[in-house]
Amino acid sequence: MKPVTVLEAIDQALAEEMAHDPRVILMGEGVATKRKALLAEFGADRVRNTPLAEGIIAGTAVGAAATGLRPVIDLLFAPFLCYAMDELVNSAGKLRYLSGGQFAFPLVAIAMTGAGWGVGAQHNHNIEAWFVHTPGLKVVMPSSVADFKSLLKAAIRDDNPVLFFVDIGLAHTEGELPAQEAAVRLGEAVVRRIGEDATLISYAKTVGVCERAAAVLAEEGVSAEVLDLRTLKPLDEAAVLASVRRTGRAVVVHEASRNCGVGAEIAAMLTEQTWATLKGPVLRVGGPDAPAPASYPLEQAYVPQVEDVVSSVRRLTRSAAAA
Amino acid sequence: MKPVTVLEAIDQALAEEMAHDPRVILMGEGVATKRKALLAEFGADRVRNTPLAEGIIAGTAVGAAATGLRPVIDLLFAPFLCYAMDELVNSAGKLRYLSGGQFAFPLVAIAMTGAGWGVGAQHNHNIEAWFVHTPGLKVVMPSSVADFKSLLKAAIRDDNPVLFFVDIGLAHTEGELPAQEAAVRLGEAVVRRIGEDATLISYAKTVGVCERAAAVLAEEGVSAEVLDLRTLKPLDEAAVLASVRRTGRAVVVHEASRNCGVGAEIAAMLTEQTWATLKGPVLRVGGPDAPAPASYPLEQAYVPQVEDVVSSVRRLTRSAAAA
Amino acid sequence: MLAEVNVTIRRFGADPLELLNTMMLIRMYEERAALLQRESGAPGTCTAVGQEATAVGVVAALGVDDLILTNHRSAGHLLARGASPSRLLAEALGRRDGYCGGKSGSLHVSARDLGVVLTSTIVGGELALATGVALSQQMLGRTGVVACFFGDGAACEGRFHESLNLAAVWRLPILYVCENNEWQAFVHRRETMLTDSVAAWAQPYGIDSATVDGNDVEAVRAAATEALASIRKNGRPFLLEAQTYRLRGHFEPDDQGYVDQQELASWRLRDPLSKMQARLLDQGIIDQAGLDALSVEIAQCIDAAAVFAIASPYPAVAELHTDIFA
Amino acid sequence: MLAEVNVTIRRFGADPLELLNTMMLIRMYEERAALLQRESGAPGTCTAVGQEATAVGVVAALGVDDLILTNHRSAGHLLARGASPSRLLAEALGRRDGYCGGKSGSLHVSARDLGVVLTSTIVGGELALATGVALSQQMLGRTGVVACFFGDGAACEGRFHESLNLAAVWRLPILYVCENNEWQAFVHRRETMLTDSVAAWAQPYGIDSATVDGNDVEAVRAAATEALASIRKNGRPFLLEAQTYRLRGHFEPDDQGYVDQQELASWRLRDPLSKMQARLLDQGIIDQAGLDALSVEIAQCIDAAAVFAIASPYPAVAELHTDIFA
Ligand SMILES: Cc1ncc(C[n+]2csc(CCOP(=O)(O)OP(=O)(O)O)c2C)c(N)n1
Ligand SMILES: Cc1ncc(C[n+]2csc(CCOP(=O)(O)OP(=O)(O)O)c2C)c(N)n1
Ligand SMILES: [Mg+2]
Ligand SMILES: [Mg+2]
Repeated sequence: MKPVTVLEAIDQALAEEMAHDPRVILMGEGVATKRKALLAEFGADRVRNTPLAEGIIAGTAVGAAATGLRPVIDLLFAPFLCYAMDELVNSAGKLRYLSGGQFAFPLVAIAMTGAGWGVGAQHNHNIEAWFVHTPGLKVVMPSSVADFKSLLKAAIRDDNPVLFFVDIGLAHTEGELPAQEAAVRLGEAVVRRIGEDATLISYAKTVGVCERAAAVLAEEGVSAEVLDLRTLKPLDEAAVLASVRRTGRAVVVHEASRNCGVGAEIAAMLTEQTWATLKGPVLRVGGPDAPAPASYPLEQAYVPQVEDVVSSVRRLTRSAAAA
Repeated sequence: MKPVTVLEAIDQALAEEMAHDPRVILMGEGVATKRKALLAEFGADRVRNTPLAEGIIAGTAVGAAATGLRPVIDLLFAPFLCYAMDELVNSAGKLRYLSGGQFAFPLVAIAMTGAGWGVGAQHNHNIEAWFVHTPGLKVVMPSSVADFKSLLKAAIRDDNPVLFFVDIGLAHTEGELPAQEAAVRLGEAVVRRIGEDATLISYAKTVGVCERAAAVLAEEGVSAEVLDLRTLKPLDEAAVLASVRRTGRAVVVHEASRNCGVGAEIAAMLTEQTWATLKGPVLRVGGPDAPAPASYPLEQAYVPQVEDVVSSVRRLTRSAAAA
Repeated sequence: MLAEVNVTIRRFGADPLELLNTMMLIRMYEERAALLQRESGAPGTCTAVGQEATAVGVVAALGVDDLILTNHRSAGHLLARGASPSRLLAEALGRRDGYCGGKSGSLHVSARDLGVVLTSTIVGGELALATGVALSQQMLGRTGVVACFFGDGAACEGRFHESLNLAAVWRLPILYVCENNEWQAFVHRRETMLTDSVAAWAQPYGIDSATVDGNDVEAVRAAATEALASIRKNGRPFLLEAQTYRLRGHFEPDDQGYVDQQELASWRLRDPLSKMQARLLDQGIIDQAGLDALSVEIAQCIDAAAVFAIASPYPAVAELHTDIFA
Repeated sequence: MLAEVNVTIRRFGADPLELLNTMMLIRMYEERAALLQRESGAPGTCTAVGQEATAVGVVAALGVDDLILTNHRSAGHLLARGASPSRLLAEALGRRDGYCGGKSGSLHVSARDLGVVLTSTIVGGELALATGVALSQQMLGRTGVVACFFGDGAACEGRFHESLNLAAVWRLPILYVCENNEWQAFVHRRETMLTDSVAAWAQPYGIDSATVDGNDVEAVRAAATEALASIRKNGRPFLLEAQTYRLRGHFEPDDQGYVDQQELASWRLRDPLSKMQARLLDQGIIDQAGLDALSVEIAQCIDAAAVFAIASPYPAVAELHTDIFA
């Protein structure tokens, strides 16, 4: 099969779900302009350009989701979610609960984030942890072309509000789609590389960083497992636990700031639950606690480096009782 | 000295800082109506009722802070910050950086949160971790009357944007103000109770929960130290590390959801940095990953209980190698 | 004896007594809710005493297929729509038999079966959600109009602008009902906008609007009926502004010490209940004895509701963890 | 040879040639920035080709004490204000000598010394910040007016409503400049509002407004001068809408495949540079030889800027951790 890019995989997922279910609609600033094929296939009623107002785009999606539609909204870049927080957090995340279960909110909000385009902190801010910390929302952040497609489809079929983050650095990467599509559910991590000595836990672009780190480590005789979380909420705790119980060492890697990030959660959870089998502290490699700069070399330096991951694993494997 | 409530301590801090510095102004929905004494003392120019629009209140504060004023804004309840996220996160938190240091944003945003008034998840959502995760912002969440006063004063004098959270459950509690006010800086934790066997780390209302838990533990012969973080960002890592290096056991307690909360960060940080001295995993006691219900008994059950803290410590002290 | 639990939408006939009756029910319900709050420390309640004519007038004009979005001051809209005072009060007290199982409390009561959907206590929340509800109506071929109640304060939030503009561009079937009650919590409306009429903000979006005396229930009903007809006929949203006044405080308890006493007194003279009672007495539709009997009857209903609500148990603690995900 | 680094505010005199000159500088700057972006993969640049008359006309009307807030399409405003093309281009390329040390890139360039403050690339950001900047001006007794440039798209964000309303109520000295260029990234303005004129949205707030041909630099300057006089005289904000057109794409590269070719062609005929050149030729203020010489001179300036920018080093990696807290 011809390789496709992440952006094409997203388009395919949208097209297939819109064909599958007439309640699925797509809204956003420019979706009808940029996704002409979808517009042609499904019409202006279901593929809607909107005014430039993220709050009402999200609010419209939330209201529509509760009353029979299954909206997908493209909010462009993650920092723009700041204009839609009330609708996503206070409405989509809470009104099922506060109403005693009267409503469900089957909707997907797509946004890009991460280093790669040199657009700076108002376009690039990895805020997925905010939504993991927030009740009632699911959070997906894939790393492979195939997952972008299958997880977006799963997100659209899910009956809950899902934040779907697209790592900018992956947008144009190409990959093969499997001939027979695997039906992936939200909340399932996947092992990208099998290993015995340490588990590298990551998601999105830094899964690749971990894979390269694992290759470096292999040359040193250290066998690192690479676990791609794919869904950040619900978290596949079972997969994380199973791997780390086996390897006894873990490094969590993501581009978002470490401080209260997903890595903090996983490190805390692992420490609580695998204490007896841990051979050293769970370590974290993450972005600095700084806004993302536009300047290209700075932006690249913002992202966790292979060397950081490698040296974290070395710290764990070289000293029996590290720290 | 006559005891004052937390709300009165806040008023005193505002009055003193407004008297101290004419650039300090107060804005918000109803601040001029509810804080009549301030209005009388400082006039309608400096104590400003606003239209009902959190985004522009915050935006006005950010713009004013960058150009010579030192605004304090009362955004009422933490979930309303959802309407002001762009201004707080994308502007106040990032425009110093993106401009290469051309601007500073000396402003304070006050908001209430936490169980106690039965107002439900759209008024009660402990989102302090969002801001800890966000670059460029400071976060304060005091527990004592004296700290509410001195930390608010410190926040107003700080040259950076500060989120100042008021735990609703503490609003009407009374306490003495010291005759000689201690000059507290942001970023300093305080030991509320000295202990040797375990460190209970907390902030806001659950500091009291920890103190009660420590009292229960004392009867069992376990000596628990209680550390009140007071400032969540910058975090007083030195104080946390010093205590836990001594006790070897730590439980982090807060009302916010555990998932990616401040407790996750502290647990991860402690594990990384005190691994060799830890006698068991750092444990967390936190609110459920659910919106806050209005129903009073449910709301009370949402808050970490003394018993949860006690049993976490017991888990650490009873089994030499816990888990 | 428990009051019956009503889950059917109230259908208003031509009888003006029904309008009065419903307003009296709302007034007594809210005064009881405020009292209970004072006595038992129940969760903070916002009443809309003085605004009953707006709630009843608009809801009386709605059809059973129409939907309602409301906010923190929702009791009038819900009761007018036929909500059971018992279940509503149970909800306000956080009890299991409340419309939301006690999780909402008084601030965000939805009652899906009554078509009262997605109540948000975030001011402006209802404006952001209404467009989506209306989009569903439009795309799924449902005929019901979406009535969105909001305050003059909500009109200051950016979502007002975004919502009206989108509704106009997409021709969404929304009846925006602005209850301009001159107060935004503790801030007088006058401090927040230069215009006296929120309706003036509708026209530039291409949205028709009207302003009505919000204390005259029959006038409100007539204006809402016309507005609904215009929406159905033209396929465009409409903004109806009801000029009224919040006679009690922002929430309970509130001594209203900050309220201009002359302004308050002048609006007390325009109390929508007295106005309608006088009119019906005048027209001979009811006499004083009839009115008294009505009062007693409604008071009994409210007593029964209070008994029901107080007797209703709190939800089990396990409920903390339900209804989070679908 | 490095181009000189200009940090002084440009003061426009009465000479219309200066207006033309500045427009030509902006045009050539932006075309070069787009070219560099294509060639060297520099960070995404948004140009405002076709809108130079608005930038220059408004900025020429400002005094040195006035302040400017701008957005993602800021090069025209900055250059008109006297920014150094060298430092601006260095910033666009993320270099150390840029106005923000390379951290901004092209999207959020502030130049405090020029009074261009708090540039935000969040659409609507400048509207939210302008009220605060104006409040400082008002409370600290500074006389400068705050010129806030924003697009027709930004006018759809809720902050537009909140900002205008607050500015009206607090009588803030803001000149709102809406550059209505018919596009909101990839969406035509027509799809987002029923009105053709954003100025129509100002009046209900109690804000005076005017609409001007945004492609006629002298008309813009005259309208802005009048608007500023009105603000200074009445102590109230003013909204000036410049009707113009985005001749290049949303960002670089953009094939504009989605643009109606007839519409584009009709606006190309109204190119603000050609218009002003024709006028000045017509009036005999300049001749073709003069124009050609001017072109060459400006091209040299831009060449020098490019040399400067490309020669400027990237910031040190340690800069990742500076300028976070004051
Ligand atoms: C976003 C937000 N800001 C503030 C509040 C607090 N609050 C609750 S009601 C209210 C006043 C609302 O005024 P208006 O919209 O006129 O409605 P009214 O209460 O007068 O019916 C305020 C400020 C809130 N619930 N949500
Ligand atoms: C909040 C937000 N939403 C979306 C974007 C992406 N974006 C950048 S420019 C733009 C179009 C802005 O249109 P307008 O305000 O008319 O300004 P113009 O670009 O036409 O000058 C968009 C959608 C953004 N930067 N910020
Ligand atoms: Mg009101
Ligand atoms: Mg535009």
